[in-house]
Amino acid sequence: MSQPILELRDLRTWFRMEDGIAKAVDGVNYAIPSGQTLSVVGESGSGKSVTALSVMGLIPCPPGIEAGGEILFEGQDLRKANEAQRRAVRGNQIAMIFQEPMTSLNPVYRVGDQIGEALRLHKGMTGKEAHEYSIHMLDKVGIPKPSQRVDEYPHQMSGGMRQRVMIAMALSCDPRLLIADEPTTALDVTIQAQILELMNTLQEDFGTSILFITHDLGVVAEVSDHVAVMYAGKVVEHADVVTLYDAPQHPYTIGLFKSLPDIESRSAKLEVIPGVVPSPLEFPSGCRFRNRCAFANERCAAEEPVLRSVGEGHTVACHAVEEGRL
Amino acid sequence: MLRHAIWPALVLALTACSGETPTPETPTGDQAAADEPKDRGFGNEPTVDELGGAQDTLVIAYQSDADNLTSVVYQAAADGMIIDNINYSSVNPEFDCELTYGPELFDSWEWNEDQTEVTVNLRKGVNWSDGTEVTSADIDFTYDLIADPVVASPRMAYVENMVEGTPEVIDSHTLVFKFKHAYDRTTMEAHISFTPMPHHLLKDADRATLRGHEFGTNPIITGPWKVADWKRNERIVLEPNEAFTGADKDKARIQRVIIKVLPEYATRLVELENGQVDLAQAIQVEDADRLAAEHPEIKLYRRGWRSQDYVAWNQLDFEDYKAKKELHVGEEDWKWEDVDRHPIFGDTATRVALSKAIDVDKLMNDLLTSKVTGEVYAKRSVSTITPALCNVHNNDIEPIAFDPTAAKADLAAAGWTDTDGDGVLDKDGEKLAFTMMTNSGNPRRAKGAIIMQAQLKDIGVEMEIEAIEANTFFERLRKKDYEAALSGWSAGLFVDMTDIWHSGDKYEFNFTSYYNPDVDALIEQAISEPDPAKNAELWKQAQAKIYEDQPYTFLYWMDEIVGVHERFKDAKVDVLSAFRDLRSWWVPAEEVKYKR
Amino acid sequence: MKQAGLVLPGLGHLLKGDVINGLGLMLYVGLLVWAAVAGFGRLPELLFPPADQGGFQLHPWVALVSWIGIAALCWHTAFRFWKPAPFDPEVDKNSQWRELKKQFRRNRTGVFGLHFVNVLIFLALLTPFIAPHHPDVIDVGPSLSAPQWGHLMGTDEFGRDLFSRVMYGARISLSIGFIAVAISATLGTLVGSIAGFFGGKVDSGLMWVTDLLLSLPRLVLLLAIVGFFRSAGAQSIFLIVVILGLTGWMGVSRIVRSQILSLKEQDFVQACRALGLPNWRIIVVHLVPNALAPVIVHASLAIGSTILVEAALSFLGLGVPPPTATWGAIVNDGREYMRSGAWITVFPGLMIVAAVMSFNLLGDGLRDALDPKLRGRH
Amino acid sequence: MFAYTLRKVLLAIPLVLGVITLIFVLVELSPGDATDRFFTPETPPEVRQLIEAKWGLDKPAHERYVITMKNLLTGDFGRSIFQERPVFEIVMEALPNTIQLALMSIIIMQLVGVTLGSIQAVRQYGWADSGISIASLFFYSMPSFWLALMLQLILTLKYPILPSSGMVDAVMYDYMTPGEQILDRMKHLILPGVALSIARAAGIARYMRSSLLEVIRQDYIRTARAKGLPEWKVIVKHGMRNALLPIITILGLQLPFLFSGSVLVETIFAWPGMGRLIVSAIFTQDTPVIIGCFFVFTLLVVAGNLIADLLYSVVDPRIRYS
Repeated sequence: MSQPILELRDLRTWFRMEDGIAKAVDGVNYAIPSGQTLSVVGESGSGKSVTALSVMGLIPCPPGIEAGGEILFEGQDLRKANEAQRRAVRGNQIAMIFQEPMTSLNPVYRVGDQIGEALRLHKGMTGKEAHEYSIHMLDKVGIPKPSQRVDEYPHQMSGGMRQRVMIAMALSCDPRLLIADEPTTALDVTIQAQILELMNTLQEDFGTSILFITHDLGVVAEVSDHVAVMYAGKVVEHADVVTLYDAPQHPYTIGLFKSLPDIESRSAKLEVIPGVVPSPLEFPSGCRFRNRCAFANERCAAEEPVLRSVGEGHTVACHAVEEGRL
Repeated sequence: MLRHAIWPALVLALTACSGETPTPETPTGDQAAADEPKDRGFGNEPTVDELGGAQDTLVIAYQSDADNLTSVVYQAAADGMIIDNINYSSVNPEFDCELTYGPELFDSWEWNEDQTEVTVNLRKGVNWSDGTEVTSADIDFTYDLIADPVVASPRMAYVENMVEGTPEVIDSHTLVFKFKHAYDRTTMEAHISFTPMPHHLLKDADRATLRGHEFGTNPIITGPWKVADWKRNERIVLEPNEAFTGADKDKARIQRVIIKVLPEYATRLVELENGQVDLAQAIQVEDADRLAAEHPEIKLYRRGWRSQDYVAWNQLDFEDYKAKKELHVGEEDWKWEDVDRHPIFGDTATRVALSKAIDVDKLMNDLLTSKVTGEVYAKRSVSTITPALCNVHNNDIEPIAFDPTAAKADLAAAGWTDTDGDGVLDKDGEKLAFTMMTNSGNPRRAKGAIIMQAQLKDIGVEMEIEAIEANTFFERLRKKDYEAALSGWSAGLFVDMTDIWHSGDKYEFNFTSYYNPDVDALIEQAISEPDPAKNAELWKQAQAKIYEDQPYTFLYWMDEIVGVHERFKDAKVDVLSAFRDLRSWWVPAEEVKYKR
Repeated sequence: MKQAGLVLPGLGHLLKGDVINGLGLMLYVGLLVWAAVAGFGRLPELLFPPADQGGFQLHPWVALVSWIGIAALCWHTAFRFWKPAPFDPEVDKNSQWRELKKQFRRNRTGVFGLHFVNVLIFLALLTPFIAPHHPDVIDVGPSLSAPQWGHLMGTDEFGRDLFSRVMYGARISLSIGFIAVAISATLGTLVGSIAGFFGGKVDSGLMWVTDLLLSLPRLVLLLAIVGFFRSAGAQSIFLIVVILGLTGWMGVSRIVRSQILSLKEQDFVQACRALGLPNWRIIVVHLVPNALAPVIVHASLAIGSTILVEAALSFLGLGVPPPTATWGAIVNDGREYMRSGAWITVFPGLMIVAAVMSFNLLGDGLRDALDPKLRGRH
Repeated sequence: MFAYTLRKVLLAIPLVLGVITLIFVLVELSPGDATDRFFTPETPPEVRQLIEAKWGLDKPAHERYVITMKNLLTGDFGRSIFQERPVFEIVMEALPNTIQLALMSIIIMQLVGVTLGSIQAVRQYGWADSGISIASLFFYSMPSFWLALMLQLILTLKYPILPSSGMVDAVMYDYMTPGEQILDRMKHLILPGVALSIARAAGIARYMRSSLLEVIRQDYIRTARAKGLPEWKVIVKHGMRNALLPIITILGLQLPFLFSGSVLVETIFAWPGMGRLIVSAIFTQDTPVIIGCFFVFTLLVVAGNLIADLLYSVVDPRIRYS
């Protein structure tokens, strides 16, 4: 495998809170092969968004703490980069789209100006060039009458439309990596499908690698090459999409699949993982999932499991898996 | 805002006429004496031509803006000052112990034998600034305006004693004024010498709205100065009148005079120190000390005996007075004989005793004495005639000495003793307690009141102080709605005590309802006595009688301290005014500050 | 450790790490000591002045009672810190107030403001002991002398002790602030609740009046009123207070109205109506108490602004008539002496700032406690 | 837009009439009037009547009310009893000066308030934030007249750097070049402008702080950062523009406060504006001038609110009035 476009090594991002330190991301490892899509799956609060924002360098400090680890983007460690270097990467080589298209666009500027802003900044375009290119990008993301839409304000557009604008904005500088943080969660199902479709098409056109963050395993199958499952600030399982869907190993992953309404599944009843995600202020000792896990034993309480290979490109962090207790 | 001393009638009368007054100025302190200016003496100033044209700018800090420059209707103090400077006056007042008049626009005037008629000859060739000559018609027109009730001139008193139809125009430059009877000559001359109004310009103006006529802001004038610019509440600029046709010596020697409206005393003072203004009036004693020490370039002038403070004791019971006044409505000369007397101040012995209990020297020492040089800017007062009028002022009156023991004895004799042991004297169950009102916004009077309060307390008199806003204060004085009042007069330079001391309800300035038939008789005699010496003797007698009765506790006459930049030579700052006559002021070429 | 407070109130708090309350309490005790040292020696003559000095005076007695009251308060607080009062459900019935209290205690600036306000009030109450001289007595020192030992804030042109004047001024200025705001809060609550409850034409009429008064510059309106009625004797402290009260109610009425509007839709009001309770009863018993918290917040801020407006009026010579020393009037007096005695202007002005600042701190704290969402807004 | 403006203006008319009615009633209730100064006890009754008739004071109150209203609505402000000049002329002399001062104050207020508030928001909980917070509270609690006196004390008495009063240098202004004249006017504007605006600026800083903090939490700020924009640009272009929107509404509400303050500041700095005009009119009971001043004040307040409304719609594309 060639050099991954992005590799996270033991990434830690913490937050200083009033009553302690929240270890939102606490030792994350994964890599995205160039030109491919990695999905990061997990419940809310598992640290997947914080990981993405850490890559972007958008964690405000304070209260954030860059507690360690490496973010290797094309071999360069972004954690060691200064703010100017990070900025040069941000929006240019790594772009991001967000969950809330309704609020992610500045209400007081025309969408064209907002798209053009990054172009002028990173590509040194003039206002006119940027404007032209914005129309081009709007066209690319499938917005009808782009030359007219380009001069509209966000409030004049629907949610799906705005997400397309966001995608156009993100892709305008032809980034190497696109981070999509639950881009479809806030949209209704038909629009969701259109957006996913669009992302797949554009990935082919632009050759962009994608870091796709979602809590929706159904979406993962449609877009990803690889999947990383996160729980309580850590990656608990990492595999290519086929492997993971065929043979999930970690009890948590299995739980996630079981809670998925699957039309192919014979079982009509959904299973729910008992309990809630532990507070990042006070993770349980040992395995962080043990309180919700049916297979936990003393070792799980005493020793923190690490990612171990269980097959080609498939790693799992679970004592039970290792010991074959599953 | 009112000035400290309130006597509108006399203040206005004084400023309505105009002219030059060669009273020697009295520079203050060693500084001024050491730095004796190279004045050539009044009347010998270099002419404009010798100076090579009008020079420099004089900036005057003034408390309030002018309002209306129409002489027959103006009321603001600033108006009078400006009118005096922009008009050639009818006669030229001079003050040396008494007010006398020399010729100016009136070339000469002759009284008849019994002093009831005067023939006036106008100077020829004096023009209005629009080029029209000043003639008898203008004078006649002016008096017609004053007499016309529709105009509602505040100067109607001027024509009160004139025969209807006065003045009579003899020819274009001769008039005759006729009077019903003779009275003090200076006053009569003041009454005939009112600043004229242009007949040709205003003859058709609506008299009811004369105040609103454009003339009030942009007058046609006869004097050495003209109003060049007037920004309301900001500044007024006077410049030499190029069309001036008066005597050469009267031509303006200063290029610009700016009257800068600065309502705040502190600002006026600071700008004087900074050099932003050249003249500021009414400087406080403490500040005068500092100016003398730190600012040799500012010359301090004392305007002597300009105003006085006194305590008025209301001799009538207000409630009863009010009731009786209702009964006598419409009667001009009803007397107060049947009105109930005030239980305390109705009695002369009590008033005298109270005067003995007030330490005027301490008041002067605390309020009007320099802490640095020890110089006293005041003098004990014994009458309403200013000591500046030295021929008429009764110098023989011995001021009542401070003697609390005697005061207490006198009060006991009058029946006031402390029977209940509460520290306050009483008589028939009534305490010797009263309220003294004074106007707010006058720190000197406020402090004086407090000092007197303490002194009276020492002899068992309880006095409360009520500070009242100035307009209301004056209103209540006139209505006699008070018990005791700490008030003041500006010095009137016409000798006439009628308004203040003659009995009869029409004299609204007789605040205390003072009634002494002897004094009434003396006043009546005096005002119709044309002979100056006899006249003065009568006034002196009246003053002595009044002082015996102590309707007031007379306190002190005060100097006004005026600061002027020393480059202005022949600056006339005198009892008449601080800058009513600017044409004599000049600046030596080497000291000119503002060059065009 | 907590019982240390019984020896010196505040010490217990301080040792337990509650610095603000600890220092606050100790400050109160300091005031008490100051008052005692400065005033108790003169106590007999203050309480029983000889007849020739005006006889009986109420002020020293009020000060004495206040002194005892404040002492009791300090030690009571210290005691309660040591042994908290047992939970009494009756006392804490109203959860709105309990919550407010709890939230407020957490707000450090608010508590700070409260202590400051208390210090000012205590100072005003204890003034007859603390102030070394009578405010209007002249020649207690040389005139226009700079601040020095014996005349902490210097003297004015009459040789009056400026510190004493400023202290007595605090009594006047604070009382005016409190009473005027009490009037305007009552009036505003009345107008607001009527407008909110009855709605319709009554509402729009009353709100129109409110808007009308709000669109006028308040100071100019006040000047006009006082100016017009000056000659009719309007310049008494009583009228100033009333006029200030009558022109300050608009903010309260708006707040109460919006509260009532939301409250009256709630079930319990509907229930009251169904029970056939008279309208006034619903308003007075059920609506107004529930709308009161924001009024109190607004009132504490309004006291500050009322003090400012009163000072401005006095400064223009249209406030409480002299010689009564209000802060604004002293500043005005000092204007003539800016060159020779700047302290006359400086100190009363600083007192105004301190007082207004305390009330603003307190008000901000109360508001944050009431509605954490509003933090930092105003 | 036009219809909206028109509706607003129409709604304002009863407000203006209400203000005039209120003032009229107050004047009626008060004893005495400016004509008192024309009378002495000797004034004959017929003259008294003549003068009263001249000022319309002989008519009953309700008639005068109708006349006053009619005149005001036709733009006739009447004549000042004290100065006997048209009130309109008097007001027009003072109004530009007050507007000049008010504009200067609004500029200072906005610049200082917005800048400080933004610094506070950006450095939330930092020392700059607390420092500015304390300073804001200090100035917010300060009487403007006292601040004015302190500025005068320090900057004109102790260290005479700035002119202590007036609008222009009374002596030299006439001789200055136009450039120097503008500079001179600016110099004279600084102290009154600062005295009038600092307390308000402190208020705006507090408002701006919370407003910007609110905005900074918004998603579109994250979007802007994700574009790689430098932080200052994120704050200034994306943050402040949005945070300023509510400030504009406040701007419309500042005018009554500014007029109140101008009464004091104009008195202290000898500024010949509306504040001083109305104070002297109140002292002389010059009713026509008082009513004229209130009329103008109210019009300005209404206009200020309207301008703020319209400005809001200009800067916020989401708002479209119809």
